[in-house]
Amino acid sequence: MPATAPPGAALVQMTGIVKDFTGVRALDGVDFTLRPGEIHAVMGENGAGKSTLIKVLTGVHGHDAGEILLDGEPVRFHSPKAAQAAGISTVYQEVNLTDNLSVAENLFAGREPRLGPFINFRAMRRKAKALLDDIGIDLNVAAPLSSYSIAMQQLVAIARAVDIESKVLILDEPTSSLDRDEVEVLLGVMRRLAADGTAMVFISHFLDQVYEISDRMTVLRNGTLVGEWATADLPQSELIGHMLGREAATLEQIERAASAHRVEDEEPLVEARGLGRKGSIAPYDLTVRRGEVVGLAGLLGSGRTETVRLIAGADRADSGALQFEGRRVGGHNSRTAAARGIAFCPENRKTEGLVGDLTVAENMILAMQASRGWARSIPVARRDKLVAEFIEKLGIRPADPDMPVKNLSGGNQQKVLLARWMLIEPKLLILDEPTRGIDVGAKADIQRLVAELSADGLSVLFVSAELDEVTRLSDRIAVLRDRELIAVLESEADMTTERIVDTIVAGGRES
Amino acid sequence: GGGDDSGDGGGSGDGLVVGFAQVGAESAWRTANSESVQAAAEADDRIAELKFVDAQQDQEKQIEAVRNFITQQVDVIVLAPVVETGWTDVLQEAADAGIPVVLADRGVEAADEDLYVTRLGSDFAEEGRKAGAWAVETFAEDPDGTTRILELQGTTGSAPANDRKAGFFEVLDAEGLPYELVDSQSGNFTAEEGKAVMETFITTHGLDGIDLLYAHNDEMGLGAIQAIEEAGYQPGTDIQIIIVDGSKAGFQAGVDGKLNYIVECNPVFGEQLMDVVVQVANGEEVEKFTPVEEGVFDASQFEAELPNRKF
Amino acid sequence: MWPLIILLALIVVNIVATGVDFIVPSVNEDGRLGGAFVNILRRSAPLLLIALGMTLVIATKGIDLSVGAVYAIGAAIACQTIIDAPDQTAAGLVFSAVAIALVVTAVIGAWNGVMVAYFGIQPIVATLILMIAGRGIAQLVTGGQIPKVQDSSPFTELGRGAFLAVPIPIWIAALVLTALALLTRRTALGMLLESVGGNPEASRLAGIRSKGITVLVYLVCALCAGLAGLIGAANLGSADANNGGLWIELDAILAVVIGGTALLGGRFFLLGTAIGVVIIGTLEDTIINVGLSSQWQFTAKAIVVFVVALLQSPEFRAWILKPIKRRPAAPAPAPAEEVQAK
Amino acid sequence: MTTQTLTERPARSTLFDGLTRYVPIGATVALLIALYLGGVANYPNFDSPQVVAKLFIDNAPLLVIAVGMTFVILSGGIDLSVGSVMAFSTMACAWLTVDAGIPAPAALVMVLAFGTLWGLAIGAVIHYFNVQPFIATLVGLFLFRGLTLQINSEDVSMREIEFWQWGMTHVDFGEIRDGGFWLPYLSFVAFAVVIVAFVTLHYTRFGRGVYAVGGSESSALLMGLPVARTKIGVYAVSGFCAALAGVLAAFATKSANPLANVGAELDAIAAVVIGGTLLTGGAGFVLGTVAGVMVWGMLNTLIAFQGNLSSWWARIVMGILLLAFILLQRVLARSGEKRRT
Ligand SMILES: Nc1ncnc2c1ncn2[C@@H]1O[C@H](COP(=O)(O)OP(=O)(O)OP(=O)(O)O)[C@@H](O)[C@H]1O
Ligand SMILES: Nc1ncnc2c1ncn2[C@@H]1O[C@H](COP(=O)(O)OP(=O)(O)OP(=O)(O)O)[C@@H](O)[C@H]1O
Ligand SMILES: [Mg+2]
Ligand SMILES: [Mg+2]
Repeated sequence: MPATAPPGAALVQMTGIVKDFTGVRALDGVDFTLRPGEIHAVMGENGAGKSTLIKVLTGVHGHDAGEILLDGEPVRFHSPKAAQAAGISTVYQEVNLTDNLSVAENLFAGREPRLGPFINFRAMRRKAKALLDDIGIDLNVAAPLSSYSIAMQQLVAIARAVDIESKVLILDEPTSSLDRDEVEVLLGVMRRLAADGTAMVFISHFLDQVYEISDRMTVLRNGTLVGEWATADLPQSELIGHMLGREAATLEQIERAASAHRVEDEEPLVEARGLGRKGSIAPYDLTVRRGEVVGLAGLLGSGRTETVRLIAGADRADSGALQFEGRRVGGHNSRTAAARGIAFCPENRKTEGLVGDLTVAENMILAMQASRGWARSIPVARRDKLVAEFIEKLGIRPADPDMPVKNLSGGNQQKVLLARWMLIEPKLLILDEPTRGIDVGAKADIQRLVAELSADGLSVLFVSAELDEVTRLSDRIAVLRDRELIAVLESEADMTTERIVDTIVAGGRES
Repeated sequence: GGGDDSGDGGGSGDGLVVGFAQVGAESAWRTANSESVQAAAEADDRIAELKFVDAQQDQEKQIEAVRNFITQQVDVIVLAPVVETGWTDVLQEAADAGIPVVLADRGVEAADEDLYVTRLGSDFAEEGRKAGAWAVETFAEDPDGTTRILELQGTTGSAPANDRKAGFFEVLDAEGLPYELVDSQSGNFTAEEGKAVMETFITTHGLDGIDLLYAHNDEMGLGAIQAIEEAGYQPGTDIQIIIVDGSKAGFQAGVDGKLNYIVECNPVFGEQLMDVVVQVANGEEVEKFTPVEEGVFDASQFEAELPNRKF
Repeated sequence: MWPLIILLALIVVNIVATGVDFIVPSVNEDGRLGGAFVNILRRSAPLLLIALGMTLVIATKGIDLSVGAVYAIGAAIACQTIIDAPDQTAAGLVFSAVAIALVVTAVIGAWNGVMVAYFGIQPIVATLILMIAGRGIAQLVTGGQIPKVQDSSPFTELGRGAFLAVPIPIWIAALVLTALALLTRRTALGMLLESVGGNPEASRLAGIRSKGITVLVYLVCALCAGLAGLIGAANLGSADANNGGLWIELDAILAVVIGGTALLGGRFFLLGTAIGVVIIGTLEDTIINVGLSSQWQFTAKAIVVFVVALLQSPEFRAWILKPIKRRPAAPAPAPAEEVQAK
Repeated sequence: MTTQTLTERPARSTLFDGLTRYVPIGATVALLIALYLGGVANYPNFDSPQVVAKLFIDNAPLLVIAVGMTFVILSGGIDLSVGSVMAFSTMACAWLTVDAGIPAPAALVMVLAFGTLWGLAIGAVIHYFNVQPFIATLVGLFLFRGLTLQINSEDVSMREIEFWQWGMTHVDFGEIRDGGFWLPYLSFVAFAVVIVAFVTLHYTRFGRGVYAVGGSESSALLMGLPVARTKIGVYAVSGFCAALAGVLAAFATKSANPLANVGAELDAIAAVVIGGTLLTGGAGFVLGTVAGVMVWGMLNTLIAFQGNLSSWWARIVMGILLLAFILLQRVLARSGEKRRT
């Protein structure tokens, strides 16, 4: 382990950091101190500047003012490589790996075990296997990374960062698409590293995780520093108050809107019969009624994404049939699905969701425009009104419809994607991990929005790694395991986190 | 197994198999040349088959074509080299394989003389000289003293462009004609660029006071003529024009009085070539250089010659 | 903005070399506008047409190498049709010759588009096929000859004529530019194109007919190339299947990129492309005007392109300005290391 | 639940995972063999081993630039300057040895150094100034064609200089007249380039870095890979290869021609892409490029053996063969590749 500075002295000291992007001041005189051996959470709403702070520290962005000290020495890294060489290892917010290379190569890129000048692939695969075993995932390390889901890729990225021996480990929303079990493992690894003396920066919108693991927290709001507290001294409600700049009372748990109306009476909107796709998901039956919220639960890789993609027309089913509004659907694809009123908000916003170069407004109206055809462009006034309305409703910041969407913070990008699909006023809204990387306030807003929409008769099919969210919002829950739909939980009593976990375990035993 | 050599000469009993590595199809002249050779081979009983490969103006492709002929064991190889140098090895390979080589059109460097049997073609420098001689004669008593000349060169670096330029000015210098080369640019042997360059010449230098336009081929010359007409001048009258090649279109322009002198560069030598090929195949003595019959034509001859033009 | 500055600089160089006549249009006897700059515009019309089509293709992250060959095919078909007819001056004949040429080139474009969109072949390879075969097809049409249309045929008006004193090629190019600009900016087509180019998978999931759009774009590009071929052929009164539009694809791509459209797809700028085309056209004249020999053509082009490319790069400008702006000894971060979340 | 295996493992063979990326190159090779057999069945003397050997004689320079191009394309870039750099290098060889009288080995080293430096320079411009590779290297295309013409606008012979004889020295395998074949030294140089490139791309950090940068440049940067070095490096490799190809061309013809290799960059790109490398970067193999060059040469050989095609039919047939090839390759690759989600 690298030697650490004397206790109490700062390992990383950032003072008065200012970072301007064209038109936006992302950081405005922010101070940040990381002490040896501590786990330090950086908290804030979407767009508060957390990721930017990390990127300034690690040399991705240069800063316009301020000073960075590492071990008391002033530093200014010119590239992440330099930061890495100085002992700062980072997992950035979006999965930043190269998915054309194999898992093992991603884990060891730039530091491959070598024999003379040549890479020793055998040793690399062995070490990769061991490393992944260590954090409890079992992958084919020789397979291209692209064959794994975004969650898997996130785990690989974490494994890579953890394995790089460093005095500072930075994790920017590492858990956004992980299941609770993976999160547990990650937290375990973090504790172990902390015990070994590694200082860590942890960014997450999951408050319970933050409270479970962190020693101190720094709160940012709108690019400015709100303050720094020891975790133990700052109650959750106060933290939220600091983050949002308003009272936390609004954030009470949302009542299940489902109880307000009896969905059983409604006619089915979607009926999948024996729908399946070879090598991806076993044939399944699934019904979604009007106004109903159906959640999909399962472990990573259990086939939730595949299940909804078939209904959304993103993939072609090779068996079974789909009925929509009582009529059999033929020639199902993304375009016809959207025309019928099926909206699909995919899980990977970077590759499947947004068009980075287009503006916020353009990204929002994309689906709506697509369904109207190119010739009938949406009148500017109408478009501006709709866009403004959703920027307001979802709290997208900065509230600038003309900003390229790639310049938005992760959470705000997610909101743009949601807005795109809400805009077309669909009959069925399919959400795959809709709240990834979204801050507490906005998450509550979105959940409320889903509840409201379903009360108005919209059906929702959604996938989330957070079982709490699934149980809270759903009228029924479909449980998947091993690329098979094994159960549909209907009764109030069944819809608890424990029941779901039990079903998954039992489902495996029975089959 | 490569023991099957039955192809040897493609059945030498009923005629020769000839491989013809042509430069490309870059101009009407070249196409006329290819067609002439192909037609002559077709019509000739002594030739069983003509293997024709178009190298698209690329020496590497042409060398490859010659090697392919060697592998196919043709009886005679006809090569119209893209450039003069760089043929030693492949010609040596042909010699080693016992296949005689005849050059058509352009030549190769002198040091390789032993590696081919004969060359049949035009002498570009001579064409330049012919053009120069007419210029000297026509402008011997130019009223304003110096002859002001515009030149439209062929593709920069190509043998015809280099030689036609060199031959022309060689004569002008030798005869002591007082002249000024006002501008000289490449028109890449195409009408399109010839016209564009001429337009720019006109806007830059004007045409008043310019005596002569020397275009390295018809196409450029015809393009230039259009540019001159569009600028409101009379080609052939306001400015004297010499072109090299002598296609139908060129002669037609001459008949219309739009140009003054044509130096012929004759592509239609297929029959002449076949005779040479047969002689070579039979091991007869042939001259090292057989010139293609070519003439020069001035305004008085255009009308009469036009019907004889084959391309 | 930078391309515009370069263009102005080139114009200034020309004015210094040849006087203000360079830019001021003159009026010919027959009432047509002439003069150096008008000539440049007129000559640039075919390149502009092709570059406009290319802009759209590039916006979808594609590329079309076959435009030069399509140019030759368009020219060959029109000229051959006309000279095969008994009366070359008949307006109906010219009209149908043009129509045939345009239909054929449109079909070729659709073919390219289908190869790219439906067969999933990389655009550069898909269009390479026609780049190779296309000139062969054009030569086949003309039988290897260079068909020459009578000067009296109305066909030549397309290239040489004038309407309201302005040369017809300029009209056509301006019209197509306006039409495409309206089509892409007044309808949603432009945005959908940029979306397909920026992220094809996301576009598909958003319900965009990306395949149809791709085919359309290649079709338009080939149509533009065919039209360019017609203008070129009409200007000369002949069609050279082998050399017509040779390497024009490189100039077209160059113009597109000078105009600010990235080859990686996404945002496109039709007007920028137009400026890029005029820069290239002016450059060729500049070389002659400042009295450089033919050998200089390539070198001068290289230098100008290099300067444009550098000036367009914010990183380069920052680097050049750095010593002026800030003097402190502290090493500023190398600008290129900034990651714009791409 | 224990943390034994948190994730579910789909039933999917690991063997298959590893093999999918070899499908395009497998298809290329299979079709290449089919082309060859087609030639043997139709033309006399096509079965002569020299037909295959010839692919590596005439295409040795193309192979070398295509290998350099493979590096660049894998990294997500493109290098349009190779044809001109190659012609310039040949001309420089002639100029240095014939006109300036510099000893040929020294000239050779200078030319190779020049190619590498040019690559470094343009790579730096591309990386640090974020200039699009297409444009930056297009500058090279124009610049070196211009400079070549300025050195000499005519072709120059180097035959008088002993050194340039080396490249075409034969190595005979068996008796040529009955079933043997020969290869010149320069083919072996090309083979050596392929081997070095293969090892570099697959077994060194630089090589893997090329794939990583091609996969996602911003990710590679965030992973702390030496992106600058890699990006500049690939252009240096390509520049070196182009200069080397120029030297090989000097060996092959002992002459320099200012108009040589016009369009060679497109041939190289075509060969690389036919060999299964994606133009978008990150996926492909240098051995695929070898296959691509062989396909290119084989198509030309077939047309030459056919021998009765006029200029235009030759082009059209070339286009049709290429089309058939690419479509078949695509069909084979598609049926081999499992659609991922
Ligand atoms: N490259 C960029 N160009 C312009 N603006 C940017 C850029 N990157 C970030 N920003 C802006 O900087 C601000 C801070 O973004 P940052 O990514 O740091 O937020 P964050 O706190 O990480 O949010 P989240 O929780 O959503 O990830 C945002 O307003 C964002 O729009
Ligand atoms: N353990 C694993 N081994 C191999 N491949 C896996 C594994 N886990 C996931 N995958 C791959 O990841 C891809 C995504 O799986 P899928 O999207 O069905 O998971 P999911 O249930 O939606 O989970 P999530 O979206 O939360 O990751 C699948 O194509 C599958 O091949
Ligand atoms: Mg963030
Ligand atoms: Mg999923």
